[in-house]
Amino acid sequence: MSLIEIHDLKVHYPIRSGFWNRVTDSVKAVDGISFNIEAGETYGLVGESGSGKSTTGKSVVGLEKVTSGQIIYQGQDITRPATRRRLHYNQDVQMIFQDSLSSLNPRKRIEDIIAEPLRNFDHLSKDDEKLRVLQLLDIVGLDADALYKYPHQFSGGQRQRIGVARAVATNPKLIIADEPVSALDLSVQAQVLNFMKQIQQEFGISYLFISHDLGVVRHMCNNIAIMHKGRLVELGTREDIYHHPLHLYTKRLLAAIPETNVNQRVAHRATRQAVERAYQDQQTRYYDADGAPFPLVAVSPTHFVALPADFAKSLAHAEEEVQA
Amino acid sequence: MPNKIDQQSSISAADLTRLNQEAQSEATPSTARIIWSEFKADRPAIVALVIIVGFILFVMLASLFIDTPRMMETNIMNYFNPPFSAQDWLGADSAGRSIAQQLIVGSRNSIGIALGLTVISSTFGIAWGLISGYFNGYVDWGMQRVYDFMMMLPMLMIIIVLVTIIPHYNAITLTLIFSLFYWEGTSRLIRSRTLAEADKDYVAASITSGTNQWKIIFSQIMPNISSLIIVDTTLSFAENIGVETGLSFLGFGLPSQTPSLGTLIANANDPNNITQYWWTWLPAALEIIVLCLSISYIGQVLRRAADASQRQGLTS
Amino acid sequence: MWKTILRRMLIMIPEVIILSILVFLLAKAMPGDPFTGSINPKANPAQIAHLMKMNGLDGPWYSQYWNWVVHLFHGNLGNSYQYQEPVTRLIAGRATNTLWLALFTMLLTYAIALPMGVFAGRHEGKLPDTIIRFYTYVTYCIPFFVILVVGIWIFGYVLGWFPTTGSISITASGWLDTIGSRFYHILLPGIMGALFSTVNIVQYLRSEVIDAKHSDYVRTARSKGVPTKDIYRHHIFRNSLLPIAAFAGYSITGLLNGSIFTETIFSYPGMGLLFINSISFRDYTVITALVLIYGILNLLGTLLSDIILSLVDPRIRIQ
Amino acid sequence: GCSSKSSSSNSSGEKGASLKLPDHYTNTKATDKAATRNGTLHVAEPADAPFAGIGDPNLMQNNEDNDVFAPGAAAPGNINDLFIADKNNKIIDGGLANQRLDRKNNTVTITLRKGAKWSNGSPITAKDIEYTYEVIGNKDSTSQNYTADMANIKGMAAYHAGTAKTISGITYPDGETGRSVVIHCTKMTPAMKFVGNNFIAETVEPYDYIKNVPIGKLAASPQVRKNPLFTGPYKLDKIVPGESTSWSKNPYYYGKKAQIKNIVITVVSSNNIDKAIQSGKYDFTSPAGVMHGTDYKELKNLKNYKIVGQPELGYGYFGFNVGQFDTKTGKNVIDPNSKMANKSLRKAMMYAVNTDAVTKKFSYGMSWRANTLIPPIFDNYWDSSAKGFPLNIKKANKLLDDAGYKKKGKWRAQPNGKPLTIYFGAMTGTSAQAATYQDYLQQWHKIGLNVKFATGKTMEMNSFYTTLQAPKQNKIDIYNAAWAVSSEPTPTMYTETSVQNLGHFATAKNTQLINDMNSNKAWNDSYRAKIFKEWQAYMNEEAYVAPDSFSYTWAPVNTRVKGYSLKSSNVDFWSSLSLTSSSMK
Amino acid sequence: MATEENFLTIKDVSTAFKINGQYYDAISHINLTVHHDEILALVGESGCGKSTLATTIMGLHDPEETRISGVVDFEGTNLLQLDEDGYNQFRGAKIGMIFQDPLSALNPLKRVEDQIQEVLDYHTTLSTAAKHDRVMELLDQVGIVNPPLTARQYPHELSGGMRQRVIIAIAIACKPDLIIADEPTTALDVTIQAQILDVLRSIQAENHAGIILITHDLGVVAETADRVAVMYAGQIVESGSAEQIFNTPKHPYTRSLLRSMPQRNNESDDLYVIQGNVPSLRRLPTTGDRFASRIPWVPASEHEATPTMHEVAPGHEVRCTCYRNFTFPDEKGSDHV
Ligand SMILES: Nc1ncnc2c1ncn2[C@@H]1O[C@H](COP(=O)(O)OP(=O)(O)OP(=O)(O)O)[C@@H](O)[C@H]1O
Ligand SMILES: Nc1ncnc2c1ncn2[C@@H]1O[C@H](COP(=O)(O)OP(=O)(O)OP(=O)(O)O)[C@@H](O)[C@H]1O
Ligand SMILES: [Mg+2]
Ligand SMILES: [Mg+2]
Repeated sequence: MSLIEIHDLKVHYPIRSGFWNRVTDSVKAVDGISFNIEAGETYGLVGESGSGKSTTGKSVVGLEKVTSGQIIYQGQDITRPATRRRLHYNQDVQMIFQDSLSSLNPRKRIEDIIAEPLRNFDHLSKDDEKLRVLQLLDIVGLDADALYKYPHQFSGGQRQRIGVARAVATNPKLIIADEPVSALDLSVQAQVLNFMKQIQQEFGISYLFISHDLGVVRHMCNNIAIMHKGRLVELGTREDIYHHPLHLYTKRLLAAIPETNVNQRVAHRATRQAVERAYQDQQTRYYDADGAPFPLVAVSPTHFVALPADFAKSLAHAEEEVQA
Repeated sequence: MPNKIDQQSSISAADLTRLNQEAQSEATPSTARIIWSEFKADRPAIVALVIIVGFILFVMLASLFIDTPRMMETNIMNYFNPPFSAQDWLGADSAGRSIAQQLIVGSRNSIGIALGLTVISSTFGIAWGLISGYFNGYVDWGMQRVYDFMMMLPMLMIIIVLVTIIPHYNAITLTLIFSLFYWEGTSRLIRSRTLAEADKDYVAASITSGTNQWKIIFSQIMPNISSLIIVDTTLSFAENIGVETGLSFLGFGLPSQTPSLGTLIANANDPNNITQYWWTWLPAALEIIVLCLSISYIGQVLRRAADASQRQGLTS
Repeated sequence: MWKTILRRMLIMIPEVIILSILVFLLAKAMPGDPFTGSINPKANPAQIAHLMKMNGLDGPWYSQYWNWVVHLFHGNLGNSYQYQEPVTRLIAGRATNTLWLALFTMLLTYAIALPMGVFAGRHEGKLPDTIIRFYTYVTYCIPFFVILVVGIWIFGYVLGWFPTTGSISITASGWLDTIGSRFYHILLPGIMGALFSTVNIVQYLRSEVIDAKHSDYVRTARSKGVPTKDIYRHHIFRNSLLPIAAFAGYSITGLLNGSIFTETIFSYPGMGLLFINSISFRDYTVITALVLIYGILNLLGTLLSDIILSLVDPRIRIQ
Repeated sequence: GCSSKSSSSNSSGEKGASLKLPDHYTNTKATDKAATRNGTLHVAEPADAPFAGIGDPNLMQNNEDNDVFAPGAAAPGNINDLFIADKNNKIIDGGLANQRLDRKNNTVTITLRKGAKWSNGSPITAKDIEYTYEVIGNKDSTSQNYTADMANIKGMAAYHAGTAKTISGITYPDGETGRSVVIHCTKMTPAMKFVGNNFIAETVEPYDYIKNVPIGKLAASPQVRKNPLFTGPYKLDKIVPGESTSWSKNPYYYGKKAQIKNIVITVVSSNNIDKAIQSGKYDFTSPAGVMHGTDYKELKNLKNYKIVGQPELGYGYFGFNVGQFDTKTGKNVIDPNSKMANKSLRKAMMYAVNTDAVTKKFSYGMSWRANTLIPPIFDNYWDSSAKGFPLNIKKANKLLDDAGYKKKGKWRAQPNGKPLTIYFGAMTGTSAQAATYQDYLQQWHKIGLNVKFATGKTMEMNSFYTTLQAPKQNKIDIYNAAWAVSSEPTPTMYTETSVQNLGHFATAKNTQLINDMNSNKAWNDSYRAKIFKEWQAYMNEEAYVAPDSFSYTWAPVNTRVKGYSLKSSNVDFWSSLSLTSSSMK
Repeated sequence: MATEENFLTIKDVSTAFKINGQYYDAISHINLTVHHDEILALVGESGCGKSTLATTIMGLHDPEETRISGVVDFEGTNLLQLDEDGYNQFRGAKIGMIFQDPLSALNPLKRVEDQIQEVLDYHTTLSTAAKHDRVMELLDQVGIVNPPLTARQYPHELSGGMRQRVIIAIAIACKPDLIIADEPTTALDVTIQAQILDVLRSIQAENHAGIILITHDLGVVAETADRVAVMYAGQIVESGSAEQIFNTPKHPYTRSLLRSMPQRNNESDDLYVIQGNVPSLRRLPTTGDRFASRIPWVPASEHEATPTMHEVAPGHEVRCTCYRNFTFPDEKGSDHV
């Protein structure tokens, strides 16, 4: 059984207006996505800005009111706050935020920040709690003097690690990492990514790794989902996505990644422009009449794409031939 | 499961006290200390602080030695005694009552009203703003409608009407009447900051840490707008000292036997008093200005201190 | 946009209804009745009862309220006891006076505050800025009426430059003379009021200008090669004035509150003075009408502010 | 009360006042011709609020209106009056109309002078005399002048009740447009000889001019507000509502011709009145305007102003609440068990107040201790020998001791041993008044009485009277108030049936005395005077109501003004005035 | 490609900021040249002084808060000697600048057309109609689909990519010789980023402009730049052609950066992490190699006392001598650790 199963998740933000605050319209931030998260694996969620990645992540961790659909954890639907409370859900599912500064309360000391989930879930004695915090600091590579300092006294990388320490404090099974490194410099980013991988191995944590940086995602994730307009357009292993992308949108994303190989940049630019042109021309084939992605169909046990079944098959076929 | 963490870290219970001590030595100074050092760095601020604290203490203590009903007795013989005379070094008013004594008791009353008003209205305004800002949706909507309604009320008029309705009103009822209206400014300020604050990720982090909503509002968000609260409260206090003066001037202030800065300043209503009997109103007016300026100045210092503590990346 | 304004007006209805009930009850709760004060040796209780009845003052409060509302919809706010004439006519006469004064004060306030705020913001930290800030602090701390009282005393009585009572000289004839005389009468209270009410605007504008100075779009403008004075003209002023423009509606509230003091001190027969007189005469109908009118004016003020804001700020669109 | 008549007294010195004010200003300077042609007389009306602006003597309700429309009458307070009176307020011939009383037939005949005209030139007719009664007595009228005494006119009660369309008791011997009316009464009283009585109305209403306005709406009509008509030497040119009125000569005036081209009367806040005078903006304050002692202090030394004044038609007094008004019988009844029913207590309280000292300090001689309840301006009736209540703490204490008010701790208790707290009701006024009231409390504390302000503070005028006028109340035990009397001094407010009898005292003796004042015997003046003096002595003895103070009505008069005289023989107050220079001194 | 004519020469430029009354160098002794028809990329970690250099060239610093020395020779004029009016002849006309945050860089109260036209107002004598035409032309040039519509809109009505295009239109309105683009794509999606970079390149080709492209994304640099200058702690530590920098990086910092990038083939490996932190402005070492503290295994003798630039190949310069024998600790045994 999967750790978490997401069924047809929808999050629509009502647009209210007027004096009576009535719902006049809605933003379909997430519009019916389903996937499972297995224990110990890392899932990447990729897509352009506004595609609904953060909303998905927040729904899974319980920060967002879900419009419809289910999130099944231990056989129960945790979209209801009462269920989450009863299961101590957030003890097992935690989150790392993009902006390390804003995610740490600037008026709280590091000790209080890291101990917050412990106080709510574990109810340790004062000394045990302090010990646990010190151990956590140790694990994320910070000195004990950090204990009574405030977040602004740390660098971005250190802060992000404090955020990680808080997320792992309760020994969670799943951590939602919403763009954890996109605000960081390269070398600091490397530091945090390494570190996340390391604790994953040590604790057997699953990640839902949200990012728009395909380079980072490739580095981190075994399974990747591509999101567009609130839906998934393609889902598969790293191999499936990077080497056999089927959906045009995925191809376009991949083509847009800047290439560090200087020698081939002219060629790369040409491919990208070709893909872009193709994307502009063939929109109608890859999206339904409303311009929304189709439902996912399987092209292999691990690989799904949001296309009409026959079209998907033929594409997969063509792909194989090219590979061959 | 906790053992997983134990396994991963070399730190054990034995190290606890040592590490804790290490951490203490590196601890960041508290906000109070920062504010104090900010004061120390600013001479005029110290002066303002000394003026305010000294003055309030003096007024509170000295007024204990004054028999107010006795002081407010008409003394026909001292009618408009000029200042610097033997009995009344600040002179006497049209009923022969000592201005100096009235100033002391009046200051106590006015400061008392200001304090009471500030405490009540700020507490209410802060709570209102926090709750309204944190819970969006119908709670906020409803609270906003109430707020709009209160804003629509012509405050001064309603206060005057209330004052005429209430039969045995005194400093306390007056404070309560003012409190009905004075929370509005604070609540709007706090609400807008809370809205911004509630959007920040640390609130989301607290939610995912399982902290309950009220605790998030009052122990996570509130400390973050504390500088705003401190500054706003200080400035309201400065403003509130003069709050009853207007009413007294129009003749709807405290009862005549309860001296206040307002009733003293209201002496200026009679143009004859302006120059001829200047001592009946000028000291009170000057006092208000000095108090208000000093407190505003302190407010500025607090604002600066608050900013400094928020200065990012600077290990203070 | 018109639809939104209309909807906003509809929203105001429940507020106005609650307000009307509130003020009606408040007026009822006031001690004393309007006739007893001016007892005539010849009046008898039957006559007073008769007068009460004629003015709809008998019966339970809700029926009195209902009478009042019904009359209201016929544009009839009742009669003033003190002035023995319809409240609508009485207030109409006073409202023009208050309006003249308030409008003039407001114009003057902005005429003083805008340059001051911009100047202080532009020369942040320099001597003129310090002086302006000192001025705002001091005026902030001096009770409003003290300024007025000292002002009328110096300029009205000692120097005799300005009239000290009334809204117009009775000897004024011809429209030019009339306007001149009216203006002469509001000059001193207007100036005094304006000097006082600049405080908030100056401080607000100053910090807006300082913010704008450091904003990214100003940096963009500089990198376009726009000369400094034009940057102030086209970018900083405009953007800083925007929130101030929205102040205009809200400042109605302040002006109305202030009018109570100004008019009392200058014996200027406007709505503020009328209110104070009516309170001591227990002139319910007038009190009720005035509180209601001031409340509605406040409401219109906020509406006005919103409209202004939506007109000048493209980011806020009323669809 | 607004139709009080300015009245006689040659000099005001010997009325008990410590300070003697002249009642006229003798200005021997020549009247400047230019000033007469172009001059404008500026009159200040001290008031706390804009005036209401009702230009009709029967509808106006306050002194301010009376003052700002004053130049429409020959003398202040006489707007559209029919009669003139001698110094004792007795009606004499020579006014707009003459009155004849016929005691045999119980009729009063009023005959207008020939050629009398309104300020718009239209003639004054018999109907105009009658219309006054309609305006006052109409059931929808806003006038407050209708009293029970008026029912003495036949048919008046029916008209007032609305059952009759006309007043049957008033007839026109030579038609409505003629010059005389005959009023048929049920009985005749001596008060009818005097101006200011309650039986015969004394004004005319411009019937033709206002006949189309329902009487109930008259007070709000432009005929009364914008362009009211007058019978006096000046006519109204313009009115700025609430602020000022401006006047010019009335060519149709029957009497002495006006001498000044323009008169402007402007309301000035009472607070600022002395500054306004000091800055030389006004010629004088309204002759009947309220001026305080402190103003006198500020103004008395001005070189370009002379202070002119005469004793006021009124007095300040203390009242005690001793009973209730029985609404069923319509009578006041004394409750012998009430707190203030003890005469010794009342008198002790009166002996304890130091009115002499207070008036001296706070009013600078502009008011002085009153000795009776009849103001000294009524020469014939005022008992100058009455002692009143001079300060005498010893006597006060003795009175209380003898009556059994024993000290229990700090305060005296009632004779029955119960604690005694007395509530003092006083109206909010100037700061000097506040100090005075405070002083009274202190004086009473000195004799061991626990006296407190009712409601804890001074009261707004309206709440003060509302509280007192309740048929039965226990909030106020003793109160201080002022009373303006009419030019006919019968103390009708103290009758058994009067609602203005705020302390609700009613004794057989009092009723008897007041009835005697207007009995048939009282047509004899000396008998009437005797009764008045008896009544004054009785009141001082019982002290249900006790005198507090008398005051001057006074005004500063600019030295360019000529002919200013408050003498009651000066029936041409306004037309006697002239200016000696066209600019203010 | 690049003509040899270098129209911008930056010589020995230092900019110091006043902090608590003292001046601290944010960039020190920068030397750079920019040619026509080339894109010079400036890379480095956050806070290393990239933006400071850009704004120094533009003269946007508050003279009371900064101290600037050196020479910025732009087509024969030393910009640093100009007064405000003199500078305005260059800004917008000969030098255009593109900023990072496309929302806040546009005046929220002015229509797009007015904001673009403002440059033309000050630097051209075109008629109103001609200006309007030019605005349309510019919007079209930066790839806006419906210029007349966009011209009438306000910034908040546009998407991030569109806003950035508008800013580019402003920067190129007067066909400047030099365009400084300070992180023009950081706030944007990868797909939009690619489009914006394409626009920049095409504009450069049309105008023969020189572009200084500031970014911290090595991918962007590799795709776009002709020449690259790597900055560390206020200094340029390596410069050369894109091929030189990416194929044969010399300086330890450059090499570290490249190594910490997630690469196609190192998914399972740990990424390289540079030890320590970038020193803050106030703690910059005043002598010696500023990067030394972050490669502690390199003995001090390998560093220069006052590091200078060394030409290692034509056009390829490296600061300090430490690059010569530099290896990463895990590359060659553990003797350095
Ligand atoms: N509270 C909200 N109310 C209304 N709309 C919202 C809200 N939060 C997000 N949205 C909208 O939902 C959509 C998805 O937002 P989401 O934050 O999930 O996108 P994202 O993929 O995380 O984008 P980014 O890469 O910019 O973070 C967007 O169009 C956004 O505008
Ligand atoms: N106005 C200023 N006053 C003081 N210090 C400043 C100022 N502007 C920049 N700095 C400091 O100068 C250094 C260089 O800043 P700069 O903005 O040039 O860096 P950057 O390389 O552009 O960084 P980023 O990639 O984050 O934009 C930083 O340490 C910064 O804190
Ligand atoms: Mg997101
Ligand atoms: Mg930068």
